[in-house]
Formats: sequence, C-alpha cells, structure tokens
Amino acid sequence: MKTSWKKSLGVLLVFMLLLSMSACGSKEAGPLPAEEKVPKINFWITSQTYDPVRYEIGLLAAEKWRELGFDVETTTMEWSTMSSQGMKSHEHEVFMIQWGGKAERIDPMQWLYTMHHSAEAGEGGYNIAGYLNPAYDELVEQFVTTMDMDKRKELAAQAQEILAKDVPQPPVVHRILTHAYNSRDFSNPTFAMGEGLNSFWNWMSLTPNGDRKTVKYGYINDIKLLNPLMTKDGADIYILKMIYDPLVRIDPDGIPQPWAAESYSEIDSTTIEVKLRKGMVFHDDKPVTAEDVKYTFDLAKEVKSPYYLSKIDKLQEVQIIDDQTLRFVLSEPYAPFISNGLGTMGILPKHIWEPRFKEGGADAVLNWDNIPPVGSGPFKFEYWRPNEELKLSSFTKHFSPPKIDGMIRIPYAKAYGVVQGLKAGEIDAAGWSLLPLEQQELKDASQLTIGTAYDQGYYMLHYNMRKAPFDDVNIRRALTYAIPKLQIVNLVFEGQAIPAYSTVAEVNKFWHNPNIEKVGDDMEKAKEILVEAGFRWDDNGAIYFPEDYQVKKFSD
Amino acid sequence: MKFSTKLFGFIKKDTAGAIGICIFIFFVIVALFAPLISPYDPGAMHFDETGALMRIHPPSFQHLFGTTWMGRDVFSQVVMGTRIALFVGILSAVCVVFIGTNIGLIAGYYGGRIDNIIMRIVDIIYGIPFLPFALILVAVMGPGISNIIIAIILITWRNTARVIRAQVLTIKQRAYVEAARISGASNFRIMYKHIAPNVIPLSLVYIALSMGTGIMTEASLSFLGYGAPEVPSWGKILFECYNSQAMFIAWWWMIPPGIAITLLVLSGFLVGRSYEEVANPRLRER
Amino acid sequence: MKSLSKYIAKRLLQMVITLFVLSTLIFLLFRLVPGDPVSMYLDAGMSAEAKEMLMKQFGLDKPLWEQYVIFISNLLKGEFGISFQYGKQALAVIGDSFWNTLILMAVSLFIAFTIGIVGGAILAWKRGTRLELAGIIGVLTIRCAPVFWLGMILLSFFAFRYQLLPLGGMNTPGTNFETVYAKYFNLDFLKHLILPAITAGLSAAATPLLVMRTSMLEVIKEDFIELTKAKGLSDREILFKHALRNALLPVVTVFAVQAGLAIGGVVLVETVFRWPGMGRGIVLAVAARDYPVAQAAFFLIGAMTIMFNLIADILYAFLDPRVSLD
Amino acid sequence: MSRDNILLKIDDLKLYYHTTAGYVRAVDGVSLNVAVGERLGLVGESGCGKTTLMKAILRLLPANCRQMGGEMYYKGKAISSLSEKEIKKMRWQEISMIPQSAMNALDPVYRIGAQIKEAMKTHQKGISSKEIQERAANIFELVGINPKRLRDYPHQFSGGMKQRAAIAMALVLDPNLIIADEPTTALDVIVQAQILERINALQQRYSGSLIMITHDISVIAQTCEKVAVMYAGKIMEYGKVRDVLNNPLHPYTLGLKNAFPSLLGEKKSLISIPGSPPDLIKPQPGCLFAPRCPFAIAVCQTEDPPAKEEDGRIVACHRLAEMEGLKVLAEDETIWERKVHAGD
Amino acid sequence: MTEKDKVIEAINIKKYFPVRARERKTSEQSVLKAVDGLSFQIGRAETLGLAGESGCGKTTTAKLLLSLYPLTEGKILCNGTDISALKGKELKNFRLQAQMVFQDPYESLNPRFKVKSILEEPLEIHRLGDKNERLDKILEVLEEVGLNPANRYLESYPHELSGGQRQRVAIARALILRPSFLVTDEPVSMLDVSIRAGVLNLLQRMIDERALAGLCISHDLSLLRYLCHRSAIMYLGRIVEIGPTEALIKKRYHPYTVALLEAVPHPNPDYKYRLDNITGEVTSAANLPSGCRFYNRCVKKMEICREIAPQPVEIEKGHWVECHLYNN
Repeated sequence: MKTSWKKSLGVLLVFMLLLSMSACGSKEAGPLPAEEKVPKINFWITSQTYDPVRYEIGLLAAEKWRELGFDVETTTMEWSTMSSQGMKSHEHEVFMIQWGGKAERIDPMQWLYTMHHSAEAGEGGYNIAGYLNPAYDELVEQFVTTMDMDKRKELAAQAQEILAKDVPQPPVVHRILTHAYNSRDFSNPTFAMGEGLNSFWNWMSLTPNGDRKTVKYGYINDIKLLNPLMTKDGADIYILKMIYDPLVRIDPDGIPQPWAAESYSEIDSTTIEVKLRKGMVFHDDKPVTAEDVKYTFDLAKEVKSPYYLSKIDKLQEVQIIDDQTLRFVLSEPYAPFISNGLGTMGILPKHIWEPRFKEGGADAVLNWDNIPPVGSGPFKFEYWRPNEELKLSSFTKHFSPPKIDGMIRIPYAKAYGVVQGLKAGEIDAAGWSLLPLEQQELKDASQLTIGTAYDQGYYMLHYNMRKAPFDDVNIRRALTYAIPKLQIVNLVFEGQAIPAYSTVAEVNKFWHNPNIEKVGDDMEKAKEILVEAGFRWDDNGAIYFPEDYQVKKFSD
Repeated sequence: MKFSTKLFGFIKKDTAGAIGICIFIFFVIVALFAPLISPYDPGAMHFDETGALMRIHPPSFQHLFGTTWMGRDVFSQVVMGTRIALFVGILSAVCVVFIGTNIGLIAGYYGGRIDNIIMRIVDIIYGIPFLPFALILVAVMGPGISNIIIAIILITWRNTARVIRAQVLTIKQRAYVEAARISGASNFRIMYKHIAPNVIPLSLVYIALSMGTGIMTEASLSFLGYGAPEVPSWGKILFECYNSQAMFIAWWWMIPPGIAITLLVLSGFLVGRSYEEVANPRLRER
Repeated sequence: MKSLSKYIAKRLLQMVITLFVLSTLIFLLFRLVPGDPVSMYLDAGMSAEAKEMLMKQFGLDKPLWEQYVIFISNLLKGEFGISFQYGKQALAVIGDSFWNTLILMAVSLFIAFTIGIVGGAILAWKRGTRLELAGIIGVLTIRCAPVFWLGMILLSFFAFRYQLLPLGGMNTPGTNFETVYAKYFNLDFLKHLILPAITAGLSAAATPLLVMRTSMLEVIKEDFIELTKAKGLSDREILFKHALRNALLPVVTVFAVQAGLAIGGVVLVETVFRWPGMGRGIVLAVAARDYPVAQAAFFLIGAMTIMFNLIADILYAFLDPRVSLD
Repeated sequence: MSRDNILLKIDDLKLYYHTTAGYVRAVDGVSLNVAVGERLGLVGESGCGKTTLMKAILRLLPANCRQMGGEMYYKGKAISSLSEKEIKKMRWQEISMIPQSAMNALDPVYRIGAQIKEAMKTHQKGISSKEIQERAANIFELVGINPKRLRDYPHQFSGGMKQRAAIAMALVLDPNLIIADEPTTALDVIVQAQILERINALQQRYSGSLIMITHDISVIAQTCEKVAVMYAGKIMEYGKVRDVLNNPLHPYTLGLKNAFPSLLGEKKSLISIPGSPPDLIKPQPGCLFAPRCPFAIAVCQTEDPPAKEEDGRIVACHRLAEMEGLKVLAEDETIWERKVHAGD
Repeated sequence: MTEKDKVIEAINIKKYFPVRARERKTSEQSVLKAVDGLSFQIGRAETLGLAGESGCGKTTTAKLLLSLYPLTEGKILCNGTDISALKGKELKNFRLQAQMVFQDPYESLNPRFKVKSILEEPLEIHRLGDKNERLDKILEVLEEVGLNPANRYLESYPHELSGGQRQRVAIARALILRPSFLVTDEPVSMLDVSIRAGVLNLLQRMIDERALAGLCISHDLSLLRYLCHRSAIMYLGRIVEIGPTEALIKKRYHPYTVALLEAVPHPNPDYKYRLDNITGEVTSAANLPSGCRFYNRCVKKMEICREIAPQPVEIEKGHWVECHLYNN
C-alpha cells in the first residue's frame, strides 16, 4: 500500500508539472535471479464505502506481509466486482469476506463441507480457495452423511485440525455484536449467538414493562422483499422468520427444536417423520394442514427457489401419512437437513400460493412481492412503506404468542441515524452493532442498555490456491502467521472482537475444536517457516524461492 | 500589449480576481511541496505515549487538524489531497475545454448540417443528469481518478461547446473573418488563426470554471463512495468522516477538507469571473 | 395557442428521443459492469444451480441484443422490468420516492430562485457598496462549497448540537398516515424538509443570483431604461416594472440548466439527509447492481431534467414577446 | 429677444466624467439659450459632448459624470437645484426626448401602447383610461401609424415605425421642449426624410422648442433655425442656420463644410480636416482645434479663444477678424494638407 | 468598353436564400430573392456605384462578385474566366484578383493581429516572397495609403489607431495582393465627417493609379458622385436604373430614383426635400408582387405595372432604366 500510494502520488506530480518520465523511478534489481522471486501478491480490499473495517484490516495485514518481504499490492474494489470476480469466478489472489453467523450456520456443514470440499471448487462454488485435498474431502463427506452427533463432532474436530494447518482460507476475527435496547420500557431481550437482537428468539422473549408494547426497532437498511421463495437477503429472512413458522427452529444454543412440528423422529437414515402441531392457523384464519407443509416443499423444489435450492435438494419426496403426520424422504443420508431444511423453510398457505402457481407458473411465484405475506408465525404483517417503515403485530392465535404487541422496523440508511434514533428515544432497540464511538455517545441515554453477543461468523481471508504462490502451504502459513489479529482487534474493532483461529467458532461450543494450531500474530514464527523451507531475501528485503523449489500443497 | 499583460492584466483591475489567483497559487505551492509540508504519511496511524491509538483527537501541535478515527493525521491528508484536487481539476478542465472549444469551433464555423448534428447531441447530453450519470459510469468502470475524469469530460464539454459555438457565430460575422476569406485563407486557417484566438479568452474562463466542476465532481463521487480508492482526496476525507459516524463529534475532521474544496473551487470561480469581465467586452463596458 | 401546443409536441418528441438515447446508454453501461447482480446476493447456502436460476430469473442469461429488445419493449409498455432486489416492477420500487424527490427539488429550486432573483436585484441596485461585495463573496462561497459538506454542517449544527430540527429522514418514524396526502401535508414533514431544502436551495442560489445581478446591470444600462427614467417614472417603477421584468429573461434560461444541476445536488443532499428520494435510490440501486431500478430512476431523473427545461422554455416565451416557439 | 422668452439657458456648463485616468472634460464651458418655440441644432462629431450636454438637461447623466461648474436654468430655475420629485415631474411633462435609436429605446417586453400610456398615467393622475386610449390613438395617427398597432410589441415594428412611435411617445404630454438625439442615424434616406418631416410638422403644430442633436449638417439645415457647432466639449460657432452654413466663420465649420459631399451643388473635391480630436483628459492649452487648424497662430496654442458675439452669432476664434480672407484660402486643398503629419 | 477592358462582368446573376418556415408568414414564397437577375460590367480604372435602401441586395451582390456565396443562377466573369464554379486552388488564385474594403474598420481588422501580421497574412497565404520581400511590400503599401513613416505602424494593434488610419490599413490589405477588382462597402460611413474626404480621395487615387475595376456600395448618393463613374440604383434585388453618375443624379428617370434622390437632405437650408413621390414602406424581398416590384410604392403606376415586370431599356447611351414609363 505504502509504495503504491507514493508511486501514484509521484505519477500525479509528474503529470501536474508536465515533466517527463524521469521521476517515475527505476526498480532496483537485486542480486538474486529474478525468476525465483516470489511473485507479487495482489490483495483485493473492499472499498471503505462498503465496509471501512474490512478496508482497515486489509491495510494492516498487507503492512505485515510487506515486512516479511512480500511484494504486496492492494487493490480497492467495489463489493459487487469483488464478489463476481472473486467469489464467483475465482480470479482473485487473496481477498477478505465477512461471513455472517446466522443460526443455520451453527451446524458447521457450511464451514467445513461447502467451503472446503473439492466439489465446490468450480466456477460459482463456495470452495473459493480451490482447496483440493482428497483426504479432507473424504472426511467431510462422512461428516455430512453421518447422523450420529458424537461421531459428527469427532469428524468436525478432525476437519478443523487439518484446515488450521493448511490454512487455505484462514479466519481472522470474530466480531462481538453490540446491540442496544430500551431497558426502561422493555425487558428480557435475547442476545443470540451471531445474531444479537435480530434473532427470532429476542422477539419472543422481549417483554414490555409498561404501557408501551410496540417495539420500534432501528436498522441500517430496509428489507428488500417478503417473498420467501425469492429472497436471498439476510434482513428479509429475519422478518420472514417471524411471519412464517418452520417445522423446526434452531434454539439460541444452536440445537434444532420442534416448532410447528410437535415432534420429529428419524425412521431410518433417509426418512424423517414429522408430527404437525394441532390447531395452528394462518393469519387469514385458515388452518395449517399437512397439505400446506407438503405443498411448501414441493413448490420450493418446483420453482427452484434460489435460497432453498441447496437446502432441500436431497429431499426426494414429502409423504402425507395422515392429517398431522408427514414423512420426508431423502435421496441419501444428509444430516443437516433437519436444521437447514426443516429449520428454515416456513410453511406457506397452499390456498394462496397454488392458484398463483397454476396461473402463471414459476415466474408468477418468483416475481411476486407477496404483500401482504400470510404465514402462521407469531407475527402478522401490518404494512410496509419502503425506506420508511415496516410494521408487524403479534398474532394472538399463535401457539406461542409474543409478549409485545408488535414491532416497527425503521431503516435509517446511515449508522448515525440509528445511533441518534436510539439516543433520542425514537427507537427502542437496534439490530445494528454499535461502534465504541457510538456507545460512547449513547452513554447519556439512561434508558438504554447495551448487550453483546459473540459472532460465530468471521472476517475470513481467501487465498487462491490455484495461483502461485498461494499453492504453497509454507507461504500460506507464513502469511497467516503474520496477520496481526490482536492488533486488528485493538485498532480496528477497539476491542470489540476476538481473534479467530478455527473455521468453527470458539463460541460454537459444541462443534469447536479447542486443540487446533492457533495460526496468527507471530512474525517470528512466520519468518521461521520461510527460513526452514529455504526461502531467501535480497538486499532490499524482497523474498525469493529456494533454488529448485518444489511446491508443497498441504502440511502432510 | 504583451500577451502576459493581456492574460493577467485583469488582476490589477479586479480585487476578486487577485484574491482568486492568490488562493490558487497558494494551493499550487502546497501541492508542489506537499511531502515537505505534510508532517506525516497520510496513511500512518498515530499512537500516544501509552501506545493507544490516537482516535479522534482534537487539534494539537502534533496534529494541526487533529486525527481520524484510525488515528491518522487530518492535516497531512488535507495537504496531500491538494495534489489530487489540482490534478483532477486542471486535467479535467483542460481536456473538457479543449474538446468543447474545438467542437464549438467546428459547429459554429461550419454551421448547417454539422452544426445541427452537434447541437442535437449537445441537447441530448444536456438531458443527462450529470452526477447520477457520473456515478453510474464510475460504478461501471470501477472507481479511479481516470474514470472520474472521463465521466467529467463526457458530460461537461457540452457547456464549453455551446458557449464557444455562440461566440464563434458572432465572431464569424465579423468583417475581418470575411476579409481573411477574401484573402484566400483556408477554413482551417480562419478557424484557428482568426476565430480561435478570439474565443480563447472565453475558453480560459471555462478552464477556470471547469476546474471547480472537476474538483467538485471528484469530491461528490468520493463522498458517495465512488472515489478513487488509493488516493487521499478531500472528498474521501469527508466521506470517511461521514461514514465513520464521527461527523458530529470531530469537527476538525469535517471542516478543513470542506474549506479546502470551497477555497480552491472559489479561486477558479473568481479568476474565471474576473477574467470574463476582461475577456467579454460587453461586460467590460460597465 | 396553436404554436404553443405544436411546440410542446415537438419538444416532447425531442424528449422521447433524448430519453431513448439515454436509456440505451444506461442499458449498455450496466451490461458492461464487471460485477453481476447475482453475485451480490451470494450466500454460501446457495448452490451454483441457484445462481443460474437467478440469472435466468433476471433475464441475464440471454444474449445482449435479446436483453435489449426486451428492455425496449418493456419501455414501450412503460415498464423497466422486475427489480432484482425487490422482486417487483422497478417503477413500483421507486414509487413514492419520485414524489419525494420532486417535492424536495421543487422547494429547493423555489428557494434558490427566490433568493437569486431578489438578491440579484438588490445587489445590482447596491452596486459598488460594501453590501454588494459581501453579498457576492458570501453567495460565491456557498456556491463553491460542496453541497454535502454544507448539509453536514447544517445537520450537525441545527439537528445535532441544538436539536432544533430532525436529523434526517422525511417523517418521524412510527407515524402512520391514512392517506398519501397526509404524508406530505403536516408539520412534521415540513420540519424534515427545511434542512435539505435549504441546503440544496442555498447552494443552487448563487447562479441565478449572479445572472440576475449581471443581467440587471446590463438592463439598467439599456436605452429604454434611460428613456423610462426620462419619462419621469419613479425608481421603484423602473426597477420592478421595467428592469426586473427584462432582467428576468436570462434567469429563466438559467433555470433550465440549474434544474439539471440541482438533480445532482439532490442526490447528495438526499444521501446526507437520508431523504427517501430517487437520488438516494439511484445510489443504492447502482451499488446493488439492481439494473431495472437504476435504469428507471435514471430515466425518471432524466425526464425530470428535460421537463424542467421545457418549462423554462415555455416560461421564457411567455415572458419575452420576441420569442416565438417553434 | 426678451428674457422671458428664454426657455432653457445653459450658462458656462462644465460636465466632467470621473475615470481612473482622470477627468474627461466632455462638456467644458458651454453657454446656450433656447427660446420658446425655437428649433436649435447641435452638430458635432462623435465624442464632442453633445449627447452628454443633452442628458444633463434631464439629469440623466451616470453617477460618474459631475457638474464641475456652470448651471442650467429651465424657465429660470436652476436644474441642479431641483429636488428629485421636481425633476421627475419635469421630465417628459416639460421636457421629453426622442432617443437616438428607437430599436433599443422601447422596452421589448411591453406593448407599445402600454409604454405610451405609461407616460400619461405617471404624470396625469386621475385621467380616465378611455381618455388615455383616445389620446394614444390620436397621437399614433398624427405620426402616421394605424392606432390598431398600439397593441403590437416593439419587435413587430420596422425601424422607421419604431422611430415614429418614439416621436409619438415624446409628444404625448405636449412638452415645452423636445430633445431629439440623432433621431434618424440608423435609417434609410427615404425614411429619414419622412421622420424629419414628421418632426418638423409636429413641432410647428405643438409650438414647443426642439433641440436636434446630429453629426449631419444637412439634417440641421432641413430642420432647425439655429445651430451650434460643437467641438471637443466647446461651442465653436453659434448662430442662425442660414448664416452659419452659408457663411461659416470658424475654421472648424469651414473644414466641416469642405468635407461634406453634396449631391446637387457644384462638384468640387472633398477636403478633410487633418489630425484627430484632442485628448479630453489632458487637453492642451489654447484653442482645442489649433492642432488641426491650418490657420493657427502662436496665440492659438496658448490662449483659449474668447467667444465673440455679433448679431446673435457667436464664434470662438482668435482670428475671427481675418476670417473673410481665410475663407478663401480654406477652399484650397493644399492649405489643409500642409497640416498633415501622419495619416489623418 | 472593349472586351479587353472588361475586368468583371455579371450576367443575369441571381441569389435566392431559403426562407425558414417561421419567417414565412403571409407569403407562399419559400425563397428570399436577395438578388434577382443583375447584369453589369466594370472595366479597368472604372468605378461602379451601387445604391439603394437597406435590404435591397447591395451587399449580397458584392459578396457574389467575390465568390463568397455560390450563385443560384447566372454567371460571373472575371478577366474572362467564369468564377462561379471555382474551387480549391483556382478559387485561391481568383482571390488574388478580387479584394474588398469593409464598412467598419473596427470590425474588419482582427484585433489580435498587429498591422504587420494583418498585411503579411495575404502574402503568407499565397506564398508570395520571402520574409524580407514581404516586409518591403508591406512598407511600400503602407506608404502608398498614406501611413508614413510606415515603420511606425508595423507593430501597432488596430485599437491603437484612429478610425481613418484603420481604414487605410484595410485598404492596404486589400491592395497588397495587387488585385484587379476592388469592392468597397460603405467605406467611410463609420468615419467622422471631417476625415472622410481623405479616405475617399485615397480610394479614388488607388483605383486610378492601379487601373482597378471598382465597385462601391453606398446608401449615400452624394458620396457615389465623388467616387464613381457610373452608378446603379437597386430596388429589391434588381437594378432599376444604371448610368453615368452625373447623368443619373441630374436626370432621374425611374420613379424610385426620383424618390430616393429627393429624400436626400442638403446642407443648404433653402433647399427642401420632397416626400410626395413615394408611398408606403419598403416590402420584403421574401414577399414580392407579381409585376413591377416597385408597384405598390410608385406614384406613377399604371395598369400594366401590376401584371408585367418591366425590362431594362437603354434611354441614352449607357443609361438603362427598368420602367414601363419608358417602354415604348
């Protein structure tokens, strides 16, 4: 960063004075053979607009890598460009993404399988690093198909260990979510792991202290659409979860619990039997039936709902046994189906969706704003004025009605709006994590209480193992060791974060393996790795490969 | 009369113009000696004696304009930003006016169908809302100084072209142009030897004014988050300030870059305006 | 007036052509973007198939020309396609924000031109005084200050420090309005409108003011003003009846240009004040690569610019008997 | 001529423009009388101060023009002593003007009728709008324009019609003095003749006084009784038109006549006056015409020539006494050419 | 005049300008007939005057003769060659032959050029002589037009010169290429009366000394009397009377000539102009009557005049009139 900064300024100066090229500076050639020089690293950083935090982390990491002798160029990119060129077509060398810690990610299926299995390494796949380790593939395949929890936990621990050594895509830090709410008027919030006050459970537990029973809830941006089969936006899904009931809900500790189902049981490794709760009604007072449940899953499969496609693609068939009983038949054993399939798919009213589908097919279903959304969930849709507010009220006929009367969600567009809204009492709670500076500002607002929740998601670096020098494990390890995770926590997050070492977060106690190698924050170790592998440096401190170097892909 | 007297003669006559020139020269000096003037690397973070990051510190002797939320020196950023501002401003202005002047000359001199086509294009471009277009263009081509300048050029040549064309239309009527034709001068010669020197004062006015447009556009795009990422421009300082929620607390972070933009744009405006009074005889009579 | 309707018809045709060119331009621009809208919504839970599904849903899997044909045929129906983000017609997504922007623009232009015309006339009248110098320097400084910075300052001063006015937005959150009418006609809305309108208005006031002043000074020099004076008319009559009316003409011309510029200012002002308008909408849509919404917003903004141009032209012809519309 | 008969008296008037370079002596010691019903021509080349002088009568001079001495009396009252209210009342009601170019003198955004009526409404409060309409129509007929065209805008009129409309406007309040400032300069001969004719006829009918400013001595010859020849801010010669034009007594008038081509008279070669008008900021001492005058002698270079009056003729020349002889010499081209230094 | 002496000859030249829809109010005529069939010739050391009211097509005629506009119809011969279709190099060569002096010396000299560059430019364009030769030529022509010492003027800008001096520079520029044909368009109307004579005399001398063919445009007939051997009176695009200047002024055949000459004011207070020989106002060349174009203003109009346009008749030798009064 530093050199490119100065260089660009130099170029500017030259332009300005309309001088000739003389100032552009010639590069000094080191005494070592040029062809053995470790190639330049192009580090893509998101622009500050998108996320100032990520930008700063990028600068700090790049600085340390330069200290190691790497030639690092930082390129600031717009998120859309980066996501398309990096996440989709894998043209990157190294870049950073923030992975959110949603409830359905508590089961580490995504972290361990989707993001590291070779099947996902192709274009558009989520194995962004291009990590192609057959031994690891075998391990995680087992993890996915095994239903036994203890066995799965063991497999997850092994997988974490391998990843910690190979570091194809090292996690950097977990944020600590800092959400504020009005404790004078409301009590008993739930700060859920990875979600804070945005969690469904918060809305169930939040209790009014006095007469004000509707919670005004601030957020930075507005929801986009309320069609559960079309949306892909996190904020939309938080709201849809409140309107629609899934059969199973993941509790605040990450364990799936029956919800619209009275119970569920595994008949065999590919069949799950679900008993539907009695007496449930949709917001339009029509009863919830097994037909509705079956139709929901069938429709999602039929129209290829993008968000659910991968979650239910192992689902072969839904059978209706009787009025209250359904059987889910999978094409092969698939452990995450309960939490990811049953746990996310809200029951849709057949009487609303079927006519629409019959009339216009998949397009009519997908290109539909679905307003008002009618579900059976504890909250009922009242109105939505885009960019202004969204109101939900509690559904008293629900089997577990919320204690509050409802909620109004207000998008503020800018974080300072949220903060000032909290301060002025315009809103009672905010699902926007507050920076220390902002917490400082809210000190005087006595009605507010600030609570925290650890994020099981993280900021994660993605090396591209398809490209040199990231194909080499020594280089990856050295680079990762050099990342100043603690410094990042202190400087960028002002302490409101914790360093991340494992692909499965420490806070995710059931799945986390505490015995892995903690790679990071150790410049000495980073140098040691490189020296041991025979890397050399020239007079300017630039790093060179050992002679006749054989690339080593994995640790063992 | 010497050319230089003609060019700068207005300074004596017009205090506002003189003030404008002074401001401009001040910024040029700051830009030239920016590395000497700025006490720190604008990207460097600063720590206090206890080793804590100097987050949002108010102005002090070490940090004349205080620090940012990442402990960077605002003064150094503003000083270094001068270069970007001048670079964007001058380069875009020169390009815009060069293109606009030539198109205006061609349209005005040849008239007829050529003029008609060019003026229709100008009309269409006048229908394009400038900032949204620049925003989309920069978003599409990727943020970067050059793309910002391209966006500015693509749109703003219309102003210069229109004004120059109008001027050419009147100059074309002047008898000395006809006299040159009768002397056997070619179109090219008439355009560039007889007409152009008479519109160049107006072009210079537009260079001064366009400089402001360029700087302002760069700042606006930076503020909307589409600034060139690696350059410490004034607009970006303001953007960071706005984006990091510090604008209500850290006035020292918000005020200086804004003043710098204002002054530099103002200088262009003042110079342009007072030069216009000299260049435009109709105004001079007053 | 036959010529007027003919003129308007002609200008509308011109406007259609301009807008057509504009929308084609924007269509192409977006298709050249390196980022694609689908990757924006990536979620590790989504498979590659799902992404293809989305591409298909957005119509992005078709060849460019086919997309263009669809785009144009949609346009002829007055549609811009389905928003990628919101899953409904782009125009429906823009919805009220069009009116929000229009109101903000109209009010700020009104402020700008009131200040401009009155101020310009006063400065011309007070030529050579200290008031004139101070006025010009003041107005120029505001003109040269970035409008978003001006907004930030006003915001931190009036809304944050002294809490006289709201910190942004268009209505106090949590108020529900029975009708659209009620949304715009209440004191709360007015309070929210003040700061953004004044910010945009002030920064747009300089140009009409300076033009007014210059044109006023020029008109005052005209022979007919001298003759009016020789006729024994009072200063006030000369100023308001003759000088002002004639000096207004160039100001009307400026109005067209200024309206175009004000749109740019409004984008920034809306961002600073979180005004739920099209300007902010276009910024968000561009960032999200939501082509249909961005196209629709840009189209509407362009149409608005051209409409203001047209209004200015008609106004000009109305004020100046010498101009015949054709 | 009795004192009562004098409508306007200008007495040693000095009008200087204040500029950064110094005072421009536009009018420098001019004395003139205009009697009731008299037609006075004021002839001079560009920049001689004739327009400044006329504007001063209506107090229409720009702020940077100062009255440095002398006075003007209208009906015995000093014009500079009039209050703002009085002068406004006097304008148009007492003294009106026909502007130099009617093209620019009519407000383009108002109908011509409205502009004519405006003058009546300003000065004759309480007059009914019907009467105003009638009078406007009458006056339009008088200047030879169809009264229907009162509803037209100035741009719908041709140049000659605009000039006529301007005359109508000047006459509408029946003023005692009309100042016509080059009323025909931009017009073609036929139109010019028509306009001059109109002015003459109307002046006689209304019996007001007229001051006609022009650079064209033939215009004066056709319209005026008296003429004053101005040069560099001073009156060189004054007298009855017939006397001055047929028997000039000042070298400048002689030169002017020599340079004037004639359509009908005997065809003789034209003689121009060498040199160019003097610098009015720092005028040389003595007679201002001396540098261009072929008859200048030593005293002309040092002393201001006194204005000598004789039978109502005023001539400012040191060599007035020898003029009969000089007049003959002046017909000789070589006399003038001797003065040539460079170009003109 | 023998064929050899003819420098410029116009044969039935016409120039029509298209009329834009909005200007076409009452008439159906889609063109403005600025010049509508003129024929005349000018010989060596001869000056033809062209007089008429504004808008009668004087200036258009001059520009046609200088090939600044393409002709709509007709032919112009310059020293025997047809110039109406010249292009490129040939046109440039023609430019050596024909030059013009404009009305307003404040407009016709580029304010950004010094006198030296103004005079050098024609030489430069036609690549005549080297630097020293050019300078010599410039000095020579400056002295010829009465600007001496010539050296003093070389480095001057036009605004540093008086009106008369400027017009002399303009004449010098026209003469420096040694043309055979010189057009002067109201050459003194912008100058003060007292210095007009000098410029007029200079022009006359130059035309005589260099045996030029001169065309002098003026609305002022008394001026033409001093400068031109022959004069033509134009009315709405046609020459209504042409003949030796003195004869034209004295005899006045055409009713329009009569009206025009009688409207001229005289510096003699005893003379009175007459206005009774013309009615109405000048009409536009975009809206011409079908017969004689002077019909609606003529005080001597006859029945025939309404329908049939008159043809020129030679009343005396070299004196042509276009009027039905003399048509038998």
